[in-house]
Amino acid sequence: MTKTLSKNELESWLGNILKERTLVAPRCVDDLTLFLPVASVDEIAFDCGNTDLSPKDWFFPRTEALFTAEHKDADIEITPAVIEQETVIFGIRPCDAKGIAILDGPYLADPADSLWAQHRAKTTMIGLSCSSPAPQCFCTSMGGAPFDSSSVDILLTEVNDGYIVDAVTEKGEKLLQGVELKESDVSGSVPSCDTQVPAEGITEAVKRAFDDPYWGRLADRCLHCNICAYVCPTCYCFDIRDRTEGGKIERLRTWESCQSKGFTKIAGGHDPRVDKGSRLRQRFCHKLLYFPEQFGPLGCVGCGRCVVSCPVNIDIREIISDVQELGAKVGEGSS
Amino acid sequence: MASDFTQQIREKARELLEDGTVECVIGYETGSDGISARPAFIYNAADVERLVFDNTCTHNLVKYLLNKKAKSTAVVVKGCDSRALNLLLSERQIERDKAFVVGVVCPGIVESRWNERSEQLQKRCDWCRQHTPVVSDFMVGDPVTEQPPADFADVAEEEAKTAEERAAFWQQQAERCIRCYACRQACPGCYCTDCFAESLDPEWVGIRIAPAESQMWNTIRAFHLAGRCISCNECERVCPVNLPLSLLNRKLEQKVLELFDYRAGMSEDAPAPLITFKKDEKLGIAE
Amino acid sequence: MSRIGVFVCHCGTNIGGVVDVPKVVEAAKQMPLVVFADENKYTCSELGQASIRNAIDEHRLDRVVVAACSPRMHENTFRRTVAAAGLNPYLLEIANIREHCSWVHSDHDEATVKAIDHVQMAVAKVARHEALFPKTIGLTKRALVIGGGVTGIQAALDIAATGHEVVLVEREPSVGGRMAQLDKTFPTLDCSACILTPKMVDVAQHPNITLLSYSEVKEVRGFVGNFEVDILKKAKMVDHSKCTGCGTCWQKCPGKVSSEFDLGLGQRTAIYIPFAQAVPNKPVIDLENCRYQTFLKWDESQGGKKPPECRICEKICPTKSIDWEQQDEIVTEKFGAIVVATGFKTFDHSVYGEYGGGRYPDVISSLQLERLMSAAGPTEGEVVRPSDGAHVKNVVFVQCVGSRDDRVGRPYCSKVCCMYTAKHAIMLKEHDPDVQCYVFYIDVRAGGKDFEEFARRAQDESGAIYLRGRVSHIYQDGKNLKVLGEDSLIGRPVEIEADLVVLATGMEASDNADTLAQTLNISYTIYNFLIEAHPKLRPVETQTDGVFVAGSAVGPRDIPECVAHGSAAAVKAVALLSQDSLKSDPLTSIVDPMKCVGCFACKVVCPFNAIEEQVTRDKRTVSSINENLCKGCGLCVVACRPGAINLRGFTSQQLLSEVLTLVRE
Amino acid sequence: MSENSAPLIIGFLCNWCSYAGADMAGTSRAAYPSNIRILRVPCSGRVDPMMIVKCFQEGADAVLVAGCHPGDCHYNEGNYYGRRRFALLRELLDFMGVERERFRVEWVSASEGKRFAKIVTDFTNEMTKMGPRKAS
Repeated sequence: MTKTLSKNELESWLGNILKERTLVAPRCVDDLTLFLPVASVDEIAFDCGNTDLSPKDWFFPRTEALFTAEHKDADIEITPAVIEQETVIFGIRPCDAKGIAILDGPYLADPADSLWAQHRAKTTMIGLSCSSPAPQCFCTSMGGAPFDSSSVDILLTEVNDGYIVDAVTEKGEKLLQGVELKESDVSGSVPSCDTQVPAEGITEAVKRAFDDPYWGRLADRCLHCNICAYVCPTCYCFDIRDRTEGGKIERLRTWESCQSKGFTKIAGGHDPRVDKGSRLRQRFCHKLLYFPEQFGPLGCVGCGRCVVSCPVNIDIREIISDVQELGAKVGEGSS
Repeated sequence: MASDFTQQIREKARELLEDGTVECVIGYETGSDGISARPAFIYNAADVERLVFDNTCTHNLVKYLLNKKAKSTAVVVKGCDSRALNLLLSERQIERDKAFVVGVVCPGIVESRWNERSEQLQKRCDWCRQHTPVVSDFMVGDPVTEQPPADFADVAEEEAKTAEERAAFWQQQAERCIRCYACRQACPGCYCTDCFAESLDPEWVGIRIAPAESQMWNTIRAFHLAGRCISCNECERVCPVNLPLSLLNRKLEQKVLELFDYRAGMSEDAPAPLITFKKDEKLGIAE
Repeated sequence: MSRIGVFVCHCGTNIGGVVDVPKVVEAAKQMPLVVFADENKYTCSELGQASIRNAIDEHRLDRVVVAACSPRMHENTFRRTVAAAGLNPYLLEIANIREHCSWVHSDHDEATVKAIDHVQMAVAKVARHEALFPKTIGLTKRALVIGGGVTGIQAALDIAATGHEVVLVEREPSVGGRMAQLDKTFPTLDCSACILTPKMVDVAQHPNITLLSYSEVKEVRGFVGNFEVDILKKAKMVDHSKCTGCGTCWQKCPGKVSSEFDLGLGQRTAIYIPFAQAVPNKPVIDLENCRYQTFLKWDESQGGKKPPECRICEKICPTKSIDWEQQDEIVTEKFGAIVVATGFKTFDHSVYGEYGGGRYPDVISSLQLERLMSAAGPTEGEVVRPSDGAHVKNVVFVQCVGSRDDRVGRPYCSKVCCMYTAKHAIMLKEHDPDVQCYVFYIDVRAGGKDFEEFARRAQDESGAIYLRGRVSHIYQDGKNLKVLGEDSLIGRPVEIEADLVVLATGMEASDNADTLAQTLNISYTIYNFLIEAHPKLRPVETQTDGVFVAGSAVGPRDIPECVAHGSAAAVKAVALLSQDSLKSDPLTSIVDPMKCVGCFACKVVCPFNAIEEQVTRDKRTVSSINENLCKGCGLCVVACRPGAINLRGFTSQQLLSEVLTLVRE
Repeated sequence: MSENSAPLIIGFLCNWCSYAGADMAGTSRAAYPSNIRILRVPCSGRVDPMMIVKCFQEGADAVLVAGCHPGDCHYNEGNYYGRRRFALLRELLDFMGVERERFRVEWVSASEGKRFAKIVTDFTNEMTKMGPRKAS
C-alpha cells in the first residue's frame, strides 16, 4: 500500500507551506526554468523536466556573506552570517538531490562548513521522481535512479490521479504532519534512463589515463568558460573576497571554477595548472577520481546539464567512454 | 551543397596536412548528439574524414587561433568569422603567415542546441552582410557580392521603450547572469590575459554574482568591443541563461556605423574607431 | 597600514567663513587610516607648513592631505613641505575646499558636507599613493636651429654666445631668408641687407656655429636633451672646403635660368649663389639646369643635336673645387635642444582670377616690388614695369591678398602688409616725386611702435590715396592696367588706370612645415603654422619638451618680433642646455608587461611617441613607456583594455578609491 | 552622499582647462549648487568609460566630464579620443536605461569660470528635476 495525494491536495499543502516558509520551486522565467522562491503555487512549473540551473544555489548560493566586520572604536567587531529562514524546495529531481547530498562529504567533514550545515538543516527537500528522463540524462549509470528517494526528505511520484508520497526522513514526516494522505495501491511506472555510460571502474581508468595527451587534445576545443561548473549540481568550488562599503567589510564567498584561468594561481604568481589540458582534466579527475577516493560516491550524478550547456560539446559521457578505452590500453601496456 | 562543401574542405585539409603546409586543421565535426556540429582539431591526414560542414557549424573558430602555438594552422571560417581575422591581425594577436584560411561562403546557420536542430536561421544570419569571407587562402563556394542594407530593427524596437523600461529590462537580464564568462571565452575579440572583470585591484567588477556587478560586466564587455565586434554573435549563442547580448553589441555597431562609417574587421588596416579621431567631426558631444 | 595626517586650512575667512573647519577636522579623524587631523589659519604660511612638518615627525605620518586652496596653487609648496620632513613629495594630496567649495557655495552646511567629501576623497586617494622618484637623464649640450632666416640667425647667435655649440640648418644655398629679399624695413626705413648681412657673416664666422646650408632635417628621434637628428646634406657639386667663392664660375656659366631669389624678375646661372651677399658665399650647381648634366643625359634616340659637354666651371675653377661625384648625404647629429624657425612664404596670388590670375606681367607681388626697389636687385633699384621696362607713374596697391579672405581659405590677418605697403608708397614717392600711389584697403592696421605715424606719413606726406574697398577686377587695357574697385566710404565705384599693380600678398607657412612638425612631433594649425605650448605664457615652447619655435613659422610676425622670439627661444634652449642633467617628471605611465597583450592600441593613441616595443623573456612583444617622452596624459591607460597600463599619480586605483568614497557611503 | 534626494553628480575635470575653469569660478565667486563632487584628472582622455559606468552602477545620479575645447588639449589630442569614447558610451548607457541627460560632457576652458558655474547649475537643476535613478 502506498500513500497518495491528489494534485489539488498537493497544491493546497504547498500553499500552506508557503505561508510559513520560503518555498522554492521550478519556475519558468521567459525561456528558462529555474529554482526560485514562489509567491503562489500557480507560479510552480510542475512539468518542467530538469531545470536549466541546478538547485545548488539554495545550499551553496552563488554569492554568500560569511561574516561582516566593522570598526567599533579601536576594535573590530565580527558578525558571522546566520541562516534563519526555513526553506522548502519542491520539485527537486533525485539526481539533483543526490548532488546536494554528496556535497555533505566535503562540506560537513571536520571542520564542517557552518553555512552549509545551516542550509542543510533549515531546508527540506520535496523530491519529484523523474517520469521522463531526457536524452542527456544518465543518472542510472552514476549510481542513481529516476525514482531514487535516498537524498530527499519526501519523494513524490506522479501517477495518473495524483502523487505517491514517500516520507523518507523525519524532517519529511514533520512537514507532512496534518496532511491527509490517501491509502492506495497504485504504483508508479518505473521509468528507465536510456543512456548508459560505462562508469564502472572509471576511477581506475582515469588514474591510468592521467598522463595521456588525450586531455590536451580535448582541451583544444574547450573555451574554458565556467558554464559546466555553474550548471553542475556538484561543483562546489568557490572564491573568497572582501568587499568594503563605508567602514564595513563583508567577507564574500562566490562560485568559482577550476576552469577559470588563474583559479589555482598562488602567491608569487605561480599557477600549477596553467595549460588548458590540465585544467580540463582537473574537472573530470575531480568528479571521477578524487571525489570518490575522498568521499565514496562519484562526483557526477548524471543530470546531463553540462552535456546540453557546453557550447563546444564537451560531453562527459563521451569522455567516460574514451577514458575507459584509454585506461584499458594503458592497463594492457603496463601489465 | 553541404556535402559538396564538406568534400572540398576534407580534400583541402588532406592536402595541407600531407604536404606539411599546416600542422593542424581547425574545422567542424559532428557532435555527440549526431545532429549538430562542434569544433574539430585535425592533426593527421587520416582523420580528415571527420570534418564536416553543414548549417549547424555555428562556432567562430578564429577564436582558437589565439592560443595556437603551432607553426601553421588551417582554419575554416565563414563570412562573419573571417572578419575576426582582420580584427586580430590589426591588433597583432595572430600572424597572417601562420594561418591558412579556408573560407566558406556561408549558406546561413540554423538555430541548434545539443540534440535540437531547427530549420530556423539564426538572428545573426538575418543581419549578415558578409556571406563571403573577407580573408581567405582557399574559398569553398561561389563568392556572393550582394550586400543587404544594414538593418537594426531589433535595436530600434528596444529603443522605442522608455528609459525606465529599458533600465528594468537590463536589470532583469543582470539578475539572470551567472557570470560564467562564456560570452567572453567564446568571443574572438576578448583575448586579454587579465580581464578587467577579474582584476582585484582596481576592482572594477565586484566579486558578487549579483545584478549590479553583472550589469557592470555586461556593459564594459560590450564597450570593450565597441568598434571591434564583428557580429558573429557567439557571445549570445553560448550564454547558458540566454542573455540578449547581441542587442548591446548591435547598438554599438549601429552607432559606430552611423558616426564613423566603420564596420569592424572589414580590413586589416583601417584603425578601429576608438583609437583614431577626426578633428572636425560632430558627434553630438558638447556641441 | 598607512598613517595619514589631514590639515584643514581656514585660509583666513576664505574657507573658514563658510566651511565649518573644526567639523571637517572631526570628520577627518574618523576616516579610515587617518591618525591625525588639525586645522590652520593659513596652512601655506611658514607657521602652517611647520605644523605639518612637526606632525609628520610627531605622529609618524607617512601620507599627508592638505585641505585648502586649489592644487594648482600650492601643490608644489606642500610637496616641498612634506619633502622637508623626509616624506616623498608625492605622498601628498590636496583637497580643494576653497575654489571648488567655500568660494562657490554660500550654504554653510552644504559647503561643510562637500568639504568633508572632498577630504574623504583625498584621504582615499592618498592612501593609494606611492613614493615617486624623478629620473635623472643626461643631455647633449648642443642645439639645432632649423631655418636660417633672421629668426634662426638670431637664435643661433644667441645660443652660440653662451658657449654652446649650434648647428644651423638651412634648406636654401644661403642663409638670410625672406629678410634678405627686402629692400628697406618699416617704419625706420633701414636698409634690410645692411642690418642683416653682418649677422649672416657672424653666423658663418662664429666658432660655435656650424652652418649646414642646402640641407634639410629628415628624421628626429629621442627626447629632450637627447635628440638624434638625421640631416640631409644635398649635393652641392662644389667642394666648399676648397672653394674660395671667387665668382669666376658663376660669371662664366652659360646656363641661365630665372632667379628664385628675384622672384622671376631676374636671372641666375646654373652654378650660382642666390644673391651677392649670400652666406656661404660659395656656389652650388643646380643640376636641373646644368648643361653638363643635359649633355650626360642626352639620348641619341631622341634625335636632335648633341648638346655641348660644357664643364666650363670645372675648367676655369682656380681651386679645382667642382666635384661631379658629390652625392646627397645624410649625417646624424646629437642635440639637446631644437629651435624651429622655418619662417614663411608669400601667398600665391594666381588663385585670384579677378586680379589676373598671374597672367599680367605688371601685376606683381609686394615681394617682387621689394626686388625691383632693391639696389642689388635685377633692375638695380629702378622701379620699372616688368612688361616693357617703362618707369611707373600710377601704382595701385591691393591689400589683403591671401589675408582676411575666407574665399581662399586664409581668414587670418598677415599683420605686416599694411605697414609694408605704406613703406612702398613712401619709397616710391622718394624714388620719383611724380609717382601717384593708390591703396585699396579693408582696414589699416598699424598697431606698433611708430607704426600709425608711419602709415599716416604715406598718406599725408607721400600723397598716397587710400581707398577703402575691395578691387573687383583688374584687366589689361593696352599697355596699362585698368583697376575697378569700390570706394566703400563714399559708396561709389572707382576705376583707376595703372601702369603697375602691386598685390599685398599675405604670409603662409613655408613649404613642408607640416611634415617637419610631424617629424618633430609638435602640433600645427590648419594653416600649417606651428603651435606654441601656450600662446601667452609659453610662446616659444612646444608640447614636445626641448623643441622650441620662433619667428613667423608660428604665425605672421614682423622682423622685430621674429628677432625677439629668436632670442627668446635661444634663452629657453640655453636654460635647458645649461643644466648638468635633466629630471623627468615621475607622473608618467607604466606598463605591467605580464598583463600587456601587445595589441598596441596605446602606441596608436599616444600623442608623444612614448610607447616602445619590447620583447619579454617569454618572447612576447609588449609595450613599454619611454618615460622621457611620456607627458602623463593617460590616453594609453584608457586605450588599454586589460589594464596593463597605469598612470602614476592618477592610477585607476586612486581614481576608483575617490569615486567609491562618494557612492558607497 | 545622496541623502535628502539631492542628486549626486560626479565631475571629472581635466587639470589644464576645466579644473582651472572651476578654480576660476571660485576666484570670481560664481556660485553654483553644491551637489557636484570633483575629481581632478590630467586630461578628459584619461577618463575611463569604465569609471563612468562604475559611477552609475554604484549609484551616482549623474556624471560630468569636462575637458579642454577641441584644439586646446594640453596633450594635443586627448579630448578628441575622449569625444569618440564618450559619444559611444552615452549611447550605450542610454540604451541600458541610464538616460543620456545624466552623462554630460562639456568643454570648459581655464577662463570660463562663469560658464562652468552655469553648466553645473543647469545640470544640477536638470538632475533634480529628473530625480534619482530608478534601477540598480
